[in-house]
Amino acid sequence: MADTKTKEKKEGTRGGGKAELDGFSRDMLHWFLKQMLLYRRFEEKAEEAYAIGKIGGFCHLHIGQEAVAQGVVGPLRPDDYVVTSYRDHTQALAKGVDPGPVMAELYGKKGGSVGGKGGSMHIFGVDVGFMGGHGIVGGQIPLATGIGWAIQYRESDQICVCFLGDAAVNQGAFLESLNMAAVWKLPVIYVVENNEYGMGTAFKRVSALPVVDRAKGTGVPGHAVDGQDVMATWTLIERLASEVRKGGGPQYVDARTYRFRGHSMSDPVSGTYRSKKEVEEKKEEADPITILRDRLFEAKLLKQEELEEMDQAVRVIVDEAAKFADDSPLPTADDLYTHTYKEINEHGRLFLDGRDR
Amino acid sequence: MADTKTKEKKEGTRGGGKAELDGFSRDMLHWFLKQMLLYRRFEEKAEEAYAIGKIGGFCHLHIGQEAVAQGVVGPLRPDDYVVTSYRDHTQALAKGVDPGPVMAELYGKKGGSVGGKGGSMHIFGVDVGFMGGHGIVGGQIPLATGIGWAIQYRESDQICVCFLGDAAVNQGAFLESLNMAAVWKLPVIYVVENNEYGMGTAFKRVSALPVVDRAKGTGVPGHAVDGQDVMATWTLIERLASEVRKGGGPQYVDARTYRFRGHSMSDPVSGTYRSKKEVEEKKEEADPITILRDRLFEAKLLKQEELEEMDQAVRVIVDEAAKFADDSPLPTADDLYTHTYKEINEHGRLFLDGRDR
Amino acid sequence: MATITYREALNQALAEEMERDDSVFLMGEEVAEYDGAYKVSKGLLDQFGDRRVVDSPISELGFAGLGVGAAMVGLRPVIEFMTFNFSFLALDQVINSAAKMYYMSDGQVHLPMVFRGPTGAALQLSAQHSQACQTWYLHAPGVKLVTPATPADAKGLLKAAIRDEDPVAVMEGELLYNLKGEVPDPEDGDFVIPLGLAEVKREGGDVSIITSGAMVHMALMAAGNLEKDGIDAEVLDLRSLRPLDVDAILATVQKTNRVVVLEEGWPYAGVGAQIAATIQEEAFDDLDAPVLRVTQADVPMPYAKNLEQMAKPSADRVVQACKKVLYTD
Amino acid sequence: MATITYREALNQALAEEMERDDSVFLMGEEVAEYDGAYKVSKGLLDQFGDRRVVDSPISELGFAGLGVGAAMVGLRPVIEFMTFNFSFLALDQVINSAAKMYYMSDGQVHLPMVFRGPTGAALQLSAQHSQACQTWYLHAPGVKLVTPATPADAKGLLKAAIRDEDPVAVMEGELLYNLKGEVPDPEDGDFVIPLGLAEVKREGGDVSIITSGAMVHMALMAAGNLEKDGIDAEVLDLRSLRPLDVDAILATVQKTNRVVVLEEGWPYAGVGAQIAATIQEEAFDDLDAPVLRVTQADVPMPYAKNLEQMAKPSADRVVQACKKVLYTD
Ligand SMILES: Cc1ncc(C[n+]2csc(CCOP(=O)(O)OP(=O)(O)O)c2C)c(N)n1
Ligand SMILES: Cc1ncc(C[n+]2csc(CCOP(=O)(O)OP(=O)(O)O)c2C)c(N)n1
Ligand SMILES: [Mg+2]
Ligand SMILES: [Mg+2]
Repeated sequence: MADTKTKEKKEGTRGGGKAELDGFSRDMLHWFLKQMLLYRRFEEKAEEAYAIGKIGGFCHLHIGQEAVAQGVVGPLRPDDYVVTSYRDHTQALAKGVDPGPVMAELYGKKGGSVGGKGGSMHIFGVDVGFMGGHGIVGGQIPLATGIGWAIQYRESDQICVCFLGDAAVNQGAFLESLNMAAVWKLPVIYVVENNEYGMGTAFKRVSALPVVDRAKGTGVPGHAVDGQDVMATWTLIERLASEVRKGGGPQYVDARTYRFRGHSMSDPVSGTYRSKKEVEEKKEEADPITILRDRLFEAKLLKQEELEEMDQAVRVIVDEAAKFADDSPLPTADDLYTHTYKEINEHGRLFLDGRDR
Repeated sequence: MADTKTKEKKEGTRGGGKAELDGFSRDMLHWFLKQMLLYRRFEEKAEEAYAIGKIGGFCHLHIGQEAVAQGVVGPLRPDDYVVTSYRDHTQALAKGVDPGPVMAELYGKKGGSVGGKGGSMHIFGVDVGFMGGHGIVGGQIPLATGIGWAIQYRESDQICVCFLGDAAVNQGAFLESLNMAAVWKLPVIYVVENNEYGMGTAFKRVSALPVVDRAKGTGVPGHAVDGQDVMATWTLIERLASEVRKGGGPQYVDARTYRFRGHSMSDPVSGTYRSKKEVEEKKEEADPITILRDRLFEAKLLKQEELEEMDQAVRVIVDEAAKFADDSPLPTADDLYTHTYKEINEHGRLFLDGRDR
Repeated sequence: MATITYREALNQALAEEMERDDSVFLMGEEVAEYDGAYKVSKGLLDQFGDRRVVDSPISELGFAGLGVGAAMVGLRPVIEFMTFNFSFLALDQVINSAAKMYYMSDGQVHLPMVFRGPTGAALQLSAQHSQACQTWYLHAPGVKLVTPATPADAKGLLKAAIRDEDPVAVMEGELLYNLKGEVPDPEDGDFVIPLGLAEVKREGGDVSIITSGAMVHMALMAAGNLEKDGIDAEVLDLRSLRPLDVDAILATVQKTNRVVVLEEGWPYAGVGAQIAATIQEEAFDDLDAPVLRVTQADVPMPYAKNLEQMAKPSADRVVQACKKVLYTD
Repeated sequence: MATITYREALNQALAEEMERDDSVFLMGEEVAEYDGAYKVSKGLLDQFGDRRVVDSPISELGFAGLGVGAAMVGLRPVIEFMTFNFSFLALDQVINSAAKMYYMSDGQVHLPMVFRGPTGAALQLSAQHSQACQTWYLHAPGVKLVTPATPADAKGLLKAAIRDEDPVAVMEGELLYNLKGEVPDPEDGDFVIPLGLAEVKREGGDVSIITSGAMVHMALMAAGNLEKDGIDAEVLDLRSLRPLDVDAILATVQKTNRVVVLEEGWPYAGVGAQIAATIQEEAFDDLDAPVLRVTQADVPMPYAKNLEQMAKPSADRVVQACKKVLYTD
């Protein structure tokens, strides 16, 4: 059962907290939908921009997985932390990083969230608790554990959410981190965005057990949820978050989802490792936005005009983000060496390349 | 139930295969006892030699854990493989490496099992399937998995046993290896010599779950056994080995044991991390040699004179080993660079230190 | 001679060696069903089946160590790292198992295996995906390392690496996979390039540019530009970094007396440092100028295209460095 | 001034910094109940409790990464590796997280943390336990590194490292822990040695021995032996390898014109290679002889006492190298 108090803090609940569907208010459900539309349109814009060369390098879209971002990040407090992998645009937006700087980062611009230094895989928004996209599969898991450690060390009641892909549970870092979290009862929720594939490798080809069971040897309790159902995801995370916040120790979630695009922009949507049919069926049956939309239609909590209005509104946001990115200047030679070290020691050379700086 | 056929291959069964105690013949039980006495006396000799400076570096004794070595390695075929950690003397002896070269290795002599190059932590006996002591905690787990892979690749019916310490289950290599073994159904038995401590850290301080449960997330079935009871250990491993040999996939065993000495020669037997009382009690109640001896006495399968004779016999073996080690020459300067590479390529420099060779 | 890509050359090398020797197998992320992240193993699954072309989980430490274990008992694993950047996770198995086991076992266990994949920066992959990993594999003895720059070298060196009795790291170039070049036809017999042989990729008498891997092409470009200024640069492609062809290095130094070392990675304790140190140790009197190094800027690789270009070594910098050692700048 | 051991000096540094700043905590294997494998953290558990002195499981990758995560939100972790040999398992977190996050986040996240523990060979610990790990931490920019040689340096540099705003690796010497030396009394105020300052540990005019860490003592021994032959060697202790005190290096080169670099580890792409390369780049005309390197033999460390001695660098070799650069051998 959803805890309305937490929810009322959210923008979406403005104008009425009455529970109308599975304990969620209409405004809140509208907010969910709008957010998920924003994530979708943002990624579509990134896709376009990539196609015309405005974005380079690796670019991993989140299309199809929006309900996980919304359902997991939504119930968090602004001062909670989120750490994730390279598939990070959507979670950044969900945690409150402005779309403009995220898009500008993809464009490699000075106005990007990290000044063009990180690109798609390394969005950071420390002011809103978004502790980065990280590019080594599983590399973020110990980091989240450390953030959880710090929270506990400070006796704070924040929590940290760690997103990881299904394939990342095969990394040793997963075991090491979850074991420590369990032993020290750290306030971390490990959420697997289980989209069934690690690049072109179906999870079941490289794991004898389903994702939900993979934490069983660590002492961190595991849960499975339909990650295409934003309400179910929200409800589970809200409950776990409140237990974790109270010192109940870490939790592990297998959020079952699906990616509608290729692994990254250089990977075809379907091909050797999954059939076109599989993808089409998933898009048909398991699009988190369609699912929510249809439930709202059915419950008469959404009108077609409202939906169109929403979509229009998020398109404006996304266009503005793209414009912000376009207008932002490139970083300059002055930026090349900055932020390698925070403390430039008085003595000795830190940079050994002999270039003039 | 013990499979007499396998056992009859063993030296200890000579002169009679009749099951007299829990399915084991008298000769076999005598062989167990004698072997365990050999392991014990060997380690005591090493301890003495260390004290007078004949052995240097790290030296991790196996005293107290003999039944695990005997019960696990005993049921294996000569062409099966064993891989282990730095606490490796006893397993090497159990797998059939001669005591002389093992002792000479500890002495850093040319006649050592690896010519004095490896020392206590790196005994090898490839001719008898003993694939080394390895010094990085958990480092041997992927190696054993690879040996299992090779066995399967060749469609052989060998198996590989991987020994690890309890603390090694907290290494990521553990998860990665067991997951692969489970997915590919590799013929590997992972045996934890669970002596309750990793150096000075009690296992339960750094794990939320008991050892036996720590493989649960990998799909490798887990078993616990009283590792101080050689018969129980043998019986379990014999059964698992035959299943693994038939292609049943990997197995995981929590063999509960205890170490009666310090972690290594530089660590006191008891002290900050475990009390003298605890150690004394364990020695009293859980000495695997005493346990077997008493059961044999009780069943009237062993006479005091026989025991003394056995002990005498193993002391002779150990003394000879020490003499072999003493008499063996030191390695020489000629040995310094050999066996860095097997293939010294015709062109280019492999060694960049500019020394004359 | 056929003109094929670097990718095809590697593919041929794998296919030929797997054909020749059943103990060779390929394991790594995406190598089988996906044909390899960079399509190097295209078609091998169909040709050799899933016993010999194996998709691993994302467990670099585990499958690198699995490869070592398999080699311990006589198989000849080819372990692909999708890129060497990810092999930091596996470095313990590379350094502590692969590099040392032959020595630690006093020759009882040798490890005829290959670690391969791309090293160095591609385009805009930013800090964690753009590292030249050579130094991490070279500092400890026990592993050999080659860095082929052309399709022919890719084929010949990978085949040699697979046949070598020791662990060999084959560090490829992501930006080289599409490079075309002439490679002897398989029909003309086995094409194997021995490890440890550098190659002069361009003759010249004024200054030597010593380099390897993807940087060979930058060096050649720089040499082309220098030619316009009447400077005749020799380009020495080391090809193999361990064994290192010190004779070839000394020969070019004796010829030109001036050296620029070009490397794709960072300067501190890089390959360039080793080469500069070696040259001044062994050919001090032949040097008319200090050995200069051109390297990546000593910062993590930035994402933005323009910053990335500034961070990477460039033909321009090589030209400048050459002029500097010629005292003509 | 009190005479204390290197171990006690490190212990004091930890205690003082933990006392001063609640955000400093120590985590690693055996650091708490066991007082540290080498007893460096003796008494700290009693003094600061198990919130701040924490025994970790044997999960190097995990707890190193945990330290990085804690630093991301402002704690100042001191992560002890029982020895740096075991940190190969953690290297991905060191290189890909610790070294790069400040850059990748464009300054949003900085990491005021320390990795510490012994590096290099002790006695007869053989191949996997005897590595000098400096190069693996130096090649990538982003991590600073110090290698204290004396109790005073141990205290002053560890304190500086803890206060530094960036990740610093403090590489200690296992064979130094019992070394005694004078260290300023705590009562006389905070004793902090800035990173990046080399120190001439012995003045001399004929030849410079440049070194760091445990090797400083070998260099001093060699200098003593050289003195008997009338050769006056200067010993420069770099103390900090990044930042690297190039000014001090150039100063001693200008003074003696002859250099031997002594390092405990392997030669290929070692610190010595970097220093030799830098010297010839920046002080080419000051050199009267090539810079020679004395290093560990380019083999895994053998166990047997006599072989180990042959493998390690020695004062004798340093003396020989010095004579060689003086052309008196
Ligand atoms: C250690 C490491 N190995 C390999 C890669 C290359 N790689 C990037 S993403 C990826 C697949 C990860 O799949 P999953 O964890 O399921 O996340 P998803 O991409 O599906 O969100 C791989 C193999 C990497 N970045 N890091
Ligand atoms: C990766 C690594 N970390 C730390 C060490 C130091 N070390 C050696 S043995 C040991 C304890 C291991 O305990 P356990 O696995 O239970 O085996 P046991 O010694 O009890 O047989 C430690 C911490 C090491 N050798 N390797
Ligand atoms: Mg996935
Ligand atoms: Mg133990």
